[in-house]
Amino acid sequence: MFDKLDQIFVTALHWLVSFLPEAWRPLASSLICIAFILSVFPAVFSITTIFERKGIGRIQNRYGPNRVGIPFTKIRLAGFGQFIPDGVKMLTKEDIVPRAADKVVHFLAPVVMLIPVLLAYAVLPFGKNMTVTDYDAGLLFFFAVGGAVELSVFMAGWSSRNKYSLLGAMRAIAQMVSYEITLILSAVTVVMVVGSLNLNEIVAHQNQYTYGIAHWFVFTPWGLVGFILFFIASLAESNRTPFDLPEAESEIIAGYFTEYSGFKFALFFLGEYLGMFAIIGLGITLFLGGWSSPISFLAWIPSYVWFFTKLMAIVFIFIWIRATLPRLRMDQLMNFAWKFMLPLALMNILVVGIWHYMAADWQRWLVCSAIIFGAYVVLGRGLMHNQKLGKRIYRYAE
Amino acid sequence: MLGEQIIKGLAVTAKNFFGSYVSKERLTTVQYPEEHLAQKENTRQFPFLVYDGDDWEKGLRCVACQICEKECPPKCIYIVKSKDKKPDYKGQPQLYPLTFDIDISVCMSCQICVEVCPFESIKMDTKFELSTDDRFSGLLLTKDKLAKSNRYYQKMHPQDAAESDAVIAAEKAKAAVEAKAKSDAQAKANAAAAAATVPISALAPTPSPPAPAAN
Amino acid sequence: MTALQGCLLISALLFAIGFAGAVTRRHAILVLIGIELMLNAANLNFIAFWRFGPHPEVLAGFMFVLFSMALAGAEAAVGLALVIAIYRHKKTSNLDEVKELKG
Amino acid sequence: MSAFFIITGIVTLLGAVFAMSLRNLVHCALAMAVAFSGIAAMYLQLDAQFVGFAEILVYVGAIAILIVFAILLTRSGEAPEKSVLTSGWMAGIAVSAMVFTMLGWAVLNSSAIPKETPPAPVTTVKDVGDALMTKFVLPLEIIGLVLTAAMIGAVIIALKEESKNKNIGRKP
Repeated sequence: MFDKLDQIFVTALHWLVSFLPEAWRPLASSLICIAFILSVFPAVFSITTIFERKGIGRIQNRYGPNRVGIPFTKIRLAGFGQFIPDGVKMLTKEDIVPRAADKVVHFLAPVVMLIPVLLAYAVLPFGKNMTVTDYDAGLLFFFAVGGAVELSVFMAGWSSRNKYSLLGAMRAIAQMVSYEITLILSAVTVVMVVGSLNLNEIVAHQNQYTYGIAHWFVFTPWGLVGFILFFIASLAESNRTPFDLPEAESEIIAGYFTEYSGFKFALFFLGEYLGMFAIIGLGITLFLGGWSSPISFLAWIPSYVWFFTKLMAIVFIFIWIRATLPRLRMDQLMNFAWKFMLPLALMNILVVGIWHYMAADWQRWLVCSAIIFGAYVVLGRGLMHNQKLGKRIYRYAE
Repeated sequence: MLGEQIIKGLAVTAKNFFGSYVSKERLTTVQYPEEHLAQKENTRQFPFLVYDGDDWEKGLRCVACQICEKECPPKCIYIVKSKDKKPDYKGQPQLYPLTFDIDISVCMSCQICVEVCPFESIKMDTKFELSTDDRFSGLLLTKDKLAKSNRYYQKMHPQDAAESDAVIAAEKAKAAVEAKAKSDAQAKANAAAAAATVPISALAPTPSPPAPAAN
Repeated sequence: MTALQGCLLISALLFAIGFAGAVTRRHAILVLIGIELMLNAANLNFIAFWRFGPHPEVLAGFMFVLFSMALAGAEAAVGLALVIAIYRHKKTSNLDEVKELKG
Repeated sequence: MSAFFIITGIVTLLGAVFAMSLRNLVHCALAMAVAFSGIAAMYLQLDAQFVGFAEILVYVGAIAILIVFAILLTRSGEAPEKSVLTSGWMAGIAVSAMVFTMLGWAVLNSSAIPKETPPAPVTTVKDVGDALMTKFVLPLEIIGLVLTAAMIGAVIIALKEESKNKNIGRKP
């Protein structure tokens, strides 16, 4: 019975598509999948905005939105209807385009941002055989499309002809470029072990159980380090605190989308969150076993439920980190990326090499965790050496 | 080791997050329209006119002396005096204001009118939710909207009300004493006058010392 | 007009456009973009012949394109570094004015 | 010659033409990015999946941004007033037209081009990996070397010269 529940969406899709003549079936099934993605993830986006505001509120000893429940009624629902007025406000705000702006590029920027982000969902396995397109080089497709987002960030920053937005765009691109390398290198470790770029194969590889515990990569030493690197790089890739320098309100107003308002700003906002979900989805697929359940006797729970619970769990951790950590300065951000994350990712690849060629027993665990822990400590000390705040040297005053 | 402080910081925020669900006194926000923050004793928003007794027309203390109108810095008080007089709380006939308007969109609640009023007739109210959809006449409070009973005043500002009532009681007592003194003098004068008329009729039979001078 | 000929025509036209741009445009970066287009046209040819060729499992054309892409990346990086260095010296990136060999 | 093939062909050619003819340099760079994604789509149609994705990653993701940064660093974002073409532009166009007609003639009626389309080769990433590691391992290593050399060279060329007055105000 549970297997039918697990495959409910797949059977529904096949049933829907069976009405059409044979020639139209592939097109219809892909259209339905697109409709599925375009409805589910914006809904998750709207719920996340409320979780974010309430979560950060609760952490700062205040309530967070608790007024709007179901619009035009008195039901409060503890504020979980807030995304409806927010959405209406975002869409009905006047869309001001600066006179000096480059109209065409200014208009295209949000579109060019959304296209790659939505394309990235084509490859993610949401549940057992619930992947929209099963590419053989799925991971490469994800990173290729992820790389195209920087172009839209530049278009937005440059076309609004405003110093702050150009500065924000430059910072955002520099940050995304330097953290993308760590992102790809930490994903390379998983590819080395699984031996294929196909995301379904990666999840299938992690879907086996010994003594009831799943073979998730995050339970191996290199997998844990890889996951932490991937997690930090995805924080930076989606411009979230503590890497939200590009849209640091205090310094450069709203970064590259300063001159955007109304619908276009809503698109940017949606694009940013969808990008975050895509990156978290990939992190789950690579390290946390995609849609597989952590314990064998819980495997009866449908696979997409596992995927979305993991997704929401990591989104909560993002919100938690956003409420805790202060913003990094630009040079600290760059130092951290090039002097700590990149070398550690390379060491991690070395460790996976050793892991691959050693016999599968406790020595392998010991050696690998020793090497990677040693690298972590040495690189960590390298980054923290200038913590000693000596007496300030004045340039002119005595 | 890199990262220890981050974990400590995360622990603090986690304690805060779960604490807010467990112990209620962490969340200090007041849900405004439903709950109100208790107002301080000497809160002052906009002035109002005090009246004694039940009928605000007659009990209004204000005698339209226009001192507050002259003193008011932003000039937001407008008084038109009445022609006839009505007795005030001391029984003395006094004028009363035909119209007494305060434009609360101009009033800056500085309380100077309360300080200069010799008749304890204008005090500061504590109500601040006065928003109306009509910017001009909505915010121009006429006499009927301004008048509030002394009981309301005692409820809103117990301490100030007590002082002002004491002042009024003292004045009333003084007025009563004067009135009594005047009435005694009146009675004596009447008596003297009566006495003066009586000795003329009684003069003929017996020559008596002259009547005491009527004072 | 088979699919292969279609591909070859498109890549030839692409090559011509890239060549025209590289030759006629005044700005140094535009010349680099022209060169990139020409390289891409060549790659398109390789993949077309690999796909429609007799035995595609040899993967020769396929590999050639991968290496040419890496090389194009390196070339673009060095080319743009040169352009920036020239701009910093001569305060212009207009190719007609960059004529002296000295300095 | 499926409809989708023609559409991507037109998109690529239009992108290339605009990349070469627009006045504003940033628009040229964006049109170039469109042309590259058109080429990537054509690779996918020719069943070269790995190369198609690599093309998006390398060209649209990296080289487009590199060129755009170069445009900004050389402050040529605004369209120049004077003419955009070099003096002898007529000759250039003529030569390229001749090149295209010659190539086109060769393509259209040469006999060496195979007429029938063989079945789509299934190249998985594993085959690409094996080929890279076995037959093409030497070019792989050399490409690694070339890339590192290019990176270091580019950094040195574009490095800002040591500004003479580096230590203004620093206590001796």
